[in-house]
Amino acid sequence: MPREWTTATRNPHATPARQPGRRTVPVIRVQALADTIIELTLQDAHTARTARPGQFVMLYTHDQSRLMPRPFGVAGTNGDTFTIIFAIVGEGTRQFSTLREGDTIDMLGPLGGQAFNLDQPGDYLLVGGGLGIPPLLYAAQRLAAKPDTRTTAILGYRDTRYADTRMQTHTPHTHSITNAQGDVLTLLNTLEPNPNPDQPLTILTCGPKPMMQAVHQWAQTHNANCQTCMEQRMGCGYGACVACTIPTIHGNTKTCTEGPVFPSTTIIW
Amino acid sequence: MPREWTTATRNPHATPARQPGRRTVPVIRVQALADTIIELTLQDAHTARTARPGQFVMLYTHDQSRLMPRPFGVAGTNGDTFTIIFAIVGEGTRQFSTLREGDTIDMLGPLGGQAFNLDQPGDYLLVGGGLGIPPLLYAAQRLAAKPDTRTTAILGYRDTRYADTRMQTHTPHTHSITNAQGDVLTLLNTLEPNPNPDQPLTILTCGPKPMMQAVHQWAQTHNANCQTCMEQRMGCGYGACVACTIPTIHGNTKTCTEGPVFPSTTIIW
Amino acid sequence: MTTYTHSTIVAGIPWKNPVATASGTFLAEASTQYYDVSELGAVTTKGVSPIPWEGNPSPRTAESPSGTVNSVGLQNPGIDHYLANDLPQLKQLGATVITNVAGHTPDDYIQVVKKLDNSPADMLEINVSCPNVNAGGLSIGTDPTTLYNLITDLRKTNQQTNSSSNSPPTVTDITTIAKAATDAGADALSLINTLIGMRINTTTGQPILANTTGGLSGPAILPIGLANVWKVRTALPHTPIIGIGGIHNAHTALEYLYAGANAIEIGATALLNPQAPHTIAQELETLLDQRPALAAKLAAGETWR
Amino acid sequence: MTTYTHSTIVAGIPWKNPVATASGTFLAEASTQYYDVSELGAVTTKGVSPIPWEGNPSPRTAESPSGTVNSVGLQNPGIDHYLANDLPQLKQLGATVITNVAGHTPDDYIQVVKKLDNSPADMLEINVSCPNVNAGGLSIGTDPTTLYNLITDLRKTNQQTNSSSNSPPTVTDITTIAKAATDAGADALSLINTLIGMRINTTTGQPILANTTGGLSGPAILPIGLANVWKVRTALPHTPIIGIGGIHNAHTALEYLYAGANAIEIGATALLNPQAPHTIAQELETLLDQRPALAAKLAAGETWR
Ligand SMILES: Cc1cc2nc3c(=O)[nH]c(=O)nc-3n(C[C@H](O)[C@H](O)[C@H](O)COP(=O)(O)OP(=O)(O)OC[C@H]3O[C@@H](n4cnc5c(N)ncnc54)[C@H](O)[C@@H]3O)c2cc1C
Ligand SMILES: Cc1cc2nc3c(=O)[nH]c(=O)nc-3n(C[C@H](O)[C@H](O)[C@H](O)COP(=O)(O)OP(=O)(O)OC[C@H]3O[C@@H](n4cnc5c(N)ncnc54)[C@H](O)[C@@H]3O)c2cc1C
Ligand SMILES: Cc1cc2nc3c(=O)[nH]c(=O)nc-3n(C[C@H](O)[C@H](O)[C@H](O)COP(=O)(O)O)c2cc1C
Ligand SMILES: Cc1cc2nc3c(=O)[nH]c(=O)nc-3n(C[C@H](O)[C@H](O)[C@H](O)COP(=O)(O)O)c2cc1C
Ligand code: FES
Ligand code: FES
Repeated sequence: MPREWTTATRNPHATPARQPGRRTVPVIRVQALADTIIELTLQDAHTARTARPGQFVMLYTHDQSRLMPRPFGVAGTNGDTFTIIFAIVGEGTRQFSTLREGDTIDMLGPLGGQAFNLDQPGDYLLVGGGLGIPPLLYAAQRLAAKPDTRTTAILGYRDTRYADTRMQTHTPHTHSITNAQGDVLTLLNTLEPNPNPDQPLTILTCGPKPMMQAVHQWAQTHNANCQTCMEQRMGCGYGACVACTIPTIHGNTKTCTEGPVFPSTTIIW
Repeated sequence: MPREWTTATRNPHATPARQPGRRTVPVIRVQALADTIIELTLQDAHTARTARPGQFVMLYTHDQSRLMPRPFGVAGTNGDTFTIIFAIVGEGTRQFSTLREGDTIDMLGPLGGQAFNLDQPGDYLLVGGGLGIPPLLYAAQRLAAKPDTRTTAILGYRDTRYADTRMQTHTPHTHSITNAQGDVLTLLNTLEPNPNPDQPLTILTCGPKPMMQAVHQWAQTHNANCQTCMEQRMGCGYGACVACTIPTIHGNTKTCTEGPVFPSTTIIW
Repeated sequence: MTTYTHSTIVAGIPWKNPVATASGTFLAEASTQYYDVSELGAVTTKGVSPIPWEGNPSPRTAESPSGTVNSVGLQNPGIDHYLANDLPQLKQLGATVITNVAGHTPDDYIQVVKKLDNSPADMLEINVSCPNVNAGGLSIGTDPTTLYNLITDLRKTNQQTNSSSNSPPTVTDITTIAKAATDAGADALSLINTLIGMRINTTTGQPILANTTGGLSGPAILPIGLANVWKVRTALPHTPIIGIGGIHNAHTALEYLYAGANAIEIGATALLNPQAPHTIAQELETLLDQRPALAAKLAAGETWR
Repeated sequence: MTTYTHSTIVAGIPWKNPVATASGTFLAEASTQYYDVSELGAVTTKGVSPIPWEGNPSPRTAESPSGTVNSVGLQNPGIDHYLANDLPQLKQLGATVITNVAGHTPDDYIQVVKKLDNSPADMLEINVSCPNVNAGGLSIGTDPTTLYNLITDLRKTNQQTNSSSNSPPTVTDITTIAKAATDAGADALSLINTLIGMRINTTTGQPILANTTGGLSGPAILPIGLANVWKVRTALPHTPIIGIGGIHNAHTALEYLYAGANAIEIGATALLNPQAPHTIAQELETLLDQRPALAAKLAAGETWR
């Protein structure tokens, strides 16, 4: 199945810009947002200054037998620091949850060849589910700084509404729902999400794949541009191993350097 | 080559006494005795109360990729604590050297089926070289408590005389030499080590193999009982893996449970 | 004393739980100091030969990332000592005993297995995969015909004891080897043994092991053992399999059970923590409580796959 | 920019230092973001096939103790894209380039190697040991006759480029395979590739990799790679060998050089730290300063053993 190879469009003869490599950074703050959900503030000027919403960083455990990088979306920046928000799901995140202020951690990034595109003015609908919400927090932070945009956030949680107050600092139009009450589609269908029909509507979504697929379909029927932030197990995060592919209309495509944000229409759902 | 198997003499049907397993203990004190030689005080009542001179403990690194136990001779006990003295030689000891008071470390022991036998009254000559000195410190501590013995220590160092002051707290008859000046044999031959020819002379020795061999030969010619504390790479330390053998007149014999102390006459030098 | 409710059956032999020790990492008088051997599914004893063997020169052990490389070379006091000492002691303590059998020649194996006829050993494990002896061991386990002939002969020698063939991972096709063993009458398969490895001292430029190479085991080989069990389970849906290789906690034991093993053995991890087999058996009990479907299959002598 | 004084020669090709990247863990546009590729001994590019390959379904990667299990399945944009993009870019950046060649059938390899005739590639590495494709790869690398025939045909196709055969570790006897490759005209041997492994999710009971099994690499396999290089060096005293498997710092690189390798490649470790190949090359420079005898041998294209 020959196909257009996304990287073929770049100039092959350009000397690449050098990126900072794996490095050790200080832990500034560790805060539990819910039972097993933790916000980690790390100090890294490069990430704080250059990360775009949808991009992620790799964190490495101190355990020398667990070598693989763990990807986490940047959830916000502040001066020389940035935050991530993670759930304790396995041994790596369990170890990260024991970090304390003053500890250090190894990181790489920011990574991700395609971030959320926030250039379009108009209405933005941020639809997040579970641990897909953190990148949307950062998108909302950036959108809040743009006078020509208006952001509505629709957040679905398993139980604890761990990110509502943080989202509200970026946009007053924050709506959320827990599993017991329904899902983000319930909210999408009960809200009037595009109050200004003359304005273009951009949807940014991140969360479980079935949720993003439903949001994509909703976007199709509402004539909205939809950008999805995809998740895949990664081997490196910087494009070298070709482990992180998802099927797209261009074939198997790397989530790390060709994503993690994709136009929802390119994903094979 | 069939041979007498040392373990065959035990009662095979006895229910064995249960030993404490691998456990986590607090680090009480870390003190540098020389450039790369460190004294570590650990709190473990069981070891402090039951360890015999020549026995050792296993320490485990916090690095989950370096799984193997590191053996260290008990260098002394005090109440509920015991000390070991180690040289930084590889990655494990380098990691142990970064331990601080209040940290914890995993240990097993005390181990070693044969310790120094201190039952004999009379003169004791402790001949130690390099990192073979720590077990002799503990032997001297125990001998100092026995009124019917008199201890002379002969210590050979690469350079820094890291253990002289400690040995002097147990016996005033402490003599030492550094590589630049000669070796323990130089001292043995210049001293009058057996001032009381009516008393039996027991030699306890621990250090590099060539040194112990020379001490063994010296003992032979001086009609002394000589006990050598042998070193070998170990896989478990408690007798299960049969990795730690040395050639003896009984065949390949485990250093951990049949040693580490052997009559010098049983070693194939 | 823990009560174990999740038993298993390996080639007709009931095990209290699916956890055994692996050969060469358990020695009766050493390991029984740390836990009650009757609380394990089984204990596998060190490879035993017709006469005492002296093994390889030392050093015999070297560390590697998440692993250990060993070249003991099957040092053991021989079958007569074993029958007089270890075996009766372990049986008296209530253990289910798997006797691991070693040999340089087919005749060596036959001598040992003959002496084990009518012994209280519950199972035999024929070690045809030791990388640390020059003759026998691996050279038998890597050739399907030699292995077939050996197991056939052993079956004739000893009809009474169920036997498992411990097959090596370093063969081009493990399923061929596995089939040769079962076709010849092996009741079960023990998968996997160690892989040939070595380390070098970068100060001297010389191998750390006196024997140059040794067998790599420990967590490092976990994925390899799992893949071998998975492959053989796919090829031989009904053969009892004891999964071995890199198990270091109850979750990794569970991976083997999901890969299709009936039971598991713990090797190197017991060297790093003498109580590990017992602790893992206890923790697995809890994990199986949470997985009634898997537990039911094991209890019936069936497997997940 | 570091100055490297300890060069090596691999099958006639001069390398600035003994450190290269391993195939599948280096991609020009990704890795060049982190270091100057002209500072390495060589870079080995991802296995390239006659036409673009889509590889295996995802997930393609799973963690294991001190290792990683991957089943990319040789996804790559094909030889034409490679010749138009990666290869010229790397040559312009001053790299010594080893082109890793993949195929399902002998004809696939021939097509790729033909297109590489008169290309600026410095060496070819024929991947006959990928565990992640159903046809080709491992099925060729485990059979001496098939491998002999393939390498013979490739030699006829492309006389110009030195080629190295990347042999698999999971064969009963690696020296037979190594000899088949060199007898057929392989100028060098790349040892080792990954070992077949898998992991299972203990919540679902299912394999983590969509393809069930993958290739285990990383520090976990270090002792296995060393033992293979040692064995082949003993059997073939004069064949250039590139040592691969589990190298994660300059000391482990050194172990391979003492085992008899002429040079080394760094795989998984580069995935965990993009700059690792460069850092290791720098650190090895210092270690070789301290080992003039070894450095002199390497510089002369000879090996320690
Ligand atoms: C681009 C991207 C952004 C992400 N952002 C966030 C975030 O902001 N907050 C958050 O809580 N989680 C996020 N995740 C998921 C997060 O990476 C995993 O939860 C985490 O890696 C699990 O690590 P562990 O060690 O606890 O699990 P283990 O199961 O011990 O991990 C074993 C291996 O599997 C990988 N892995 C396990 N689960 C996942 C998963 N769901 N996705 C990718 N790799 C996985 C790990 O990275 C590791 O390599 C993101 C994933 C991706 C791909
Ligand atoms: C019974 C006994 C008592 C000992 N007592 C002392 C003591 O009191 N003070 C002291 O400084 N040293 C002592 N040693 C030596 C000490 O065990 C080693 O220096 C230490 O294990 C090195 O660990 P490492 O991680 O720094 O070296 P690494 O080279 O990183 O270790 C790798 C592996 O090799 C083993 N190893 C390396 N060198 C030795 C060695 N010389 N002996 C045994 N195993 C080794 C390690 O235990 C480990 O398993 C004793 C050894 C034995 C056998
Ligand atoms: C020190 C040591 C000695 C061993 N001796 C034997 C043996 O005598 N017979 C045998 O079949 N396997 C022997 N093995 C292999 C183990 O039984 C087991 O198959 C292997 O170690 C893999 O399991 P692990 O990763 O849990 O250690 C030995 C392993 C080690 C580490
Ligand atoms: C993600 C990944 C992809 C790989 N792809 C290839 C390949 O295309 N061709 C090849 O010959 N080897 C491939 N390999 C094997 C490596 O080149 C190397 O032989 C192996 O990883 C062992 O080295 P390491 O332990 O340093 O990783 C790949 C390895 C990894 C981890
Ligand atoms: S994670 Fe390695 S290419 Fe994307
Ligand atoms: S170290 Fe295992 S038996 Fe002595």
